[in-house]
Amino acid sequence: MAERTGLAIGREEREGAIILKPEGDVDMSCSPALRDAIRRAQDARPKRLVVDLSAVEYMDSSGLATLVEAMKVARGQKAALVLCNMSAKVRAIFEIARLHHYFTITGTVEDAMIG
Amino acid sequence: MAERTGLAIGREEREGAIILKPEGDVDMSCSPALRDAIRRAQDARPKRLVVDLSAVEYMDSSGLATLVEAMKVARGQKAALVLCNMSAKVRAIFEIARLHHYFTITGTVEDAMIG
Amino acid sequence: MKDGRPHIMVEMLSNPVYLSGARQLVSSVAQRLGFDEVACSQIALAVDEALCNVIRHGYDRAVDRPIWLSLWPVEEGKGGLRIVIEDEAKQVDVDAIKSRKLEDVRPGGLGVHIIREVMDEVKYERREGAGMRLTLVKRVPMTAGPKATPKCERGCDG
Amino acid sequence: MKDGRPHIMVEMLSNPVYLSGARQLVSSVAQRLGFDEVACSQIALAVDEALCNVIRHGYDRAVDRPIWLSLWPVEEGKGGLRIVIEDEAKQVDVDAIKSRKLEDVRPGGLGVHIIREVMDEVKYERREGAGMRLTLVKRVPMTAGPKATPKCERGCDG
Ligand SMILES: Nc1ncnc2c1ncn2[C@@H]1O[C@H](COP(=O)(O)OP(=O)(O)O)[C@@H](O)[C@H]1O
Ligand SMILES: Nc1ncnc2c1ncn2[C@@H]1O[C@H](COP(=O)(O)OP(=O)(O)O)[C@@H](O)[C@H]1O
Repeated sequence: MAERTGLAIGREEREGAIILKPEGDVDMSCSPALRDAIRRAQDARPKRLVVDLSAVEYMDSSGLATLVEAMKVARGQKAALVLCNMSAKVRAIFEIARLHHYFTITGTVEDAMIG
Repeated sequence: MAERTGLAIGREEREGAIILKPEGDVDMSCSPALRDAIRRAQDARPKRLVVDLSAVEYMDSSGLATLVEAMKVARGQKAALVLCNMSAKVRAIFEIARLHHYFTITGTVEDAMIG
Repeated sequence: MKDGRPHIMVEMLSNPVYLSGARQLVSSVAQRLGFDEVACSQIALAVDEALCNVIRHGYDRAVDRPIWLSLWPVEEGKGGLRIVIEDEAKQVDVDAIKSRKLEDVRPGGLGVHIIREVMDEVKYERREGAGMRLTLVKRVPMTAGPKATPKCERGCDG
Repeated sequence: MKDGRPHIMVEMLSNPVYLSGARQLVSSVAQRLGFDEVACSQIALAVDEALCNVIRHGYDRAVDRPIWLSLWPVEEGKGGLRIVIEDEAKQVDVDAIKSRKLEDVRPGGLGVHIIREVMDEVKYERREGAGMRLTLVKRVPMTAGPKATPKCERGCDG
């Protein structure tokens, strides 16, 4: 079947940090693409990984699971994982799952670089 | 069945003109609400009726039919009917229906007040 | 059907309230099959017009009759979407389902024109027994980006 | 079913590619039934989680099995939406479908919690013969705006 994965993932390096920017819905069909991208980023052992969620309008529990997994890896690496630019809808999903205190969540990418 | 009509219609009078601003999808289930509002506005015989489409993301042929009907009434009244603030998607629908030259279409409400 | 079971089949009441749901479904599926945003919204428009015609002309605006909307991905080329809309409304002469001249502008009479303008293939036919069937095909333009690898055939596990 | 024929019934393949279509359909229908934007997106999330669980746990990620998603408006009070999700996957002990403790954070194990958190009623049962059935109900909060007059029962003619 010809189809889009529905998720493009931008990548940028800045001051020793890697910034990933997924664009689209992070659901069961697309979270593997996000997980691949995060894994490749973490393999480079950056001291900071920022996931910019400004272009994510929807996330389900498979997206949350991907981020929880990434957080565990980051802690093992003693590296920072910071989420930023979350829409109100996506934030509501973190709250329903009681994960809004588990993650470091900042408003902007700039805050995420120091947060 | 409890349901929203899916179309709220704002109304404003300014310098002898009536400005209507439908908000939502103008499809078969909602175009009657737009038609009612336009009729009531035209009953007041304004010299100018402006339909601000900035909050309309979708329109089907029932919406087009409603506007064509309104244009015929306006011409009968020797009044101006001006459409403004059309999104690219809605404009594409007017083009498919070959109606983009039939109507007076302006960018902003301000232009519509003099156009 | 030609390609076996539809990937998605919707049985819906002929109530215009549900048109927006049908549009959103079709538009989302089209997006995942590789159509760009403008194409998705135009395919949804064509489906909307076809459903409106079934409600208006087929069922005389009765809101409690069934309409079936089936979707298949098209495999050839860059792929695409095949859509079949069926009803059990009155059967009409297929040649009577046609667009009017657009030059004399008047309210109405635009639905069939829009459907033909947007879709690559449009075929009306009578169903065996009762009702009409409309088959619509839209292909992803050859100028679109590369055919993406389907995520879930590589094994998805999110 | 209790309220007769569903207003919308979708038969879809168990392919995650079609989850977005199902979400958009449900969200649009919920909007037309009077739910606000946040509620619409949360109902769509609950349905998404339930469909993912059928695909993952019921069908072991097979992408070509059927799932049925049916929608009814709820008439009482300010109205609402009743959703039934059915499969012909393996039958499991209803008591085994439950959320884990959320305190020990780990990937996964959030779907059932999300569904219960979002919806007003959640009932799992075994279907006669094969598969499972999940019934979900969400009511429009009594604090919502006035119950709107259905456009199309007043006769629509757009
Ligand atoms: N599903 C249908 N069943 C029966 N007749 C149809 C159907 N769709 C279209 N038609 C016929 O084709 C004509 C043109 O349709 P259309 O271009 O949508 O304009 P309109 O619906 O405004 O008349 C209709 O007037 C009707 O006679
Ligand atoms: N549709 C289903 N069919 C069979 N088992 C299910 C279904 N939905 C949920 N379950 C069971 O309930 C458990 C909890 O599900 P959930 O909270 O979604 O977390 P997860 O899917 O990540 O395990 C699953 O591990 C599974 O055992």
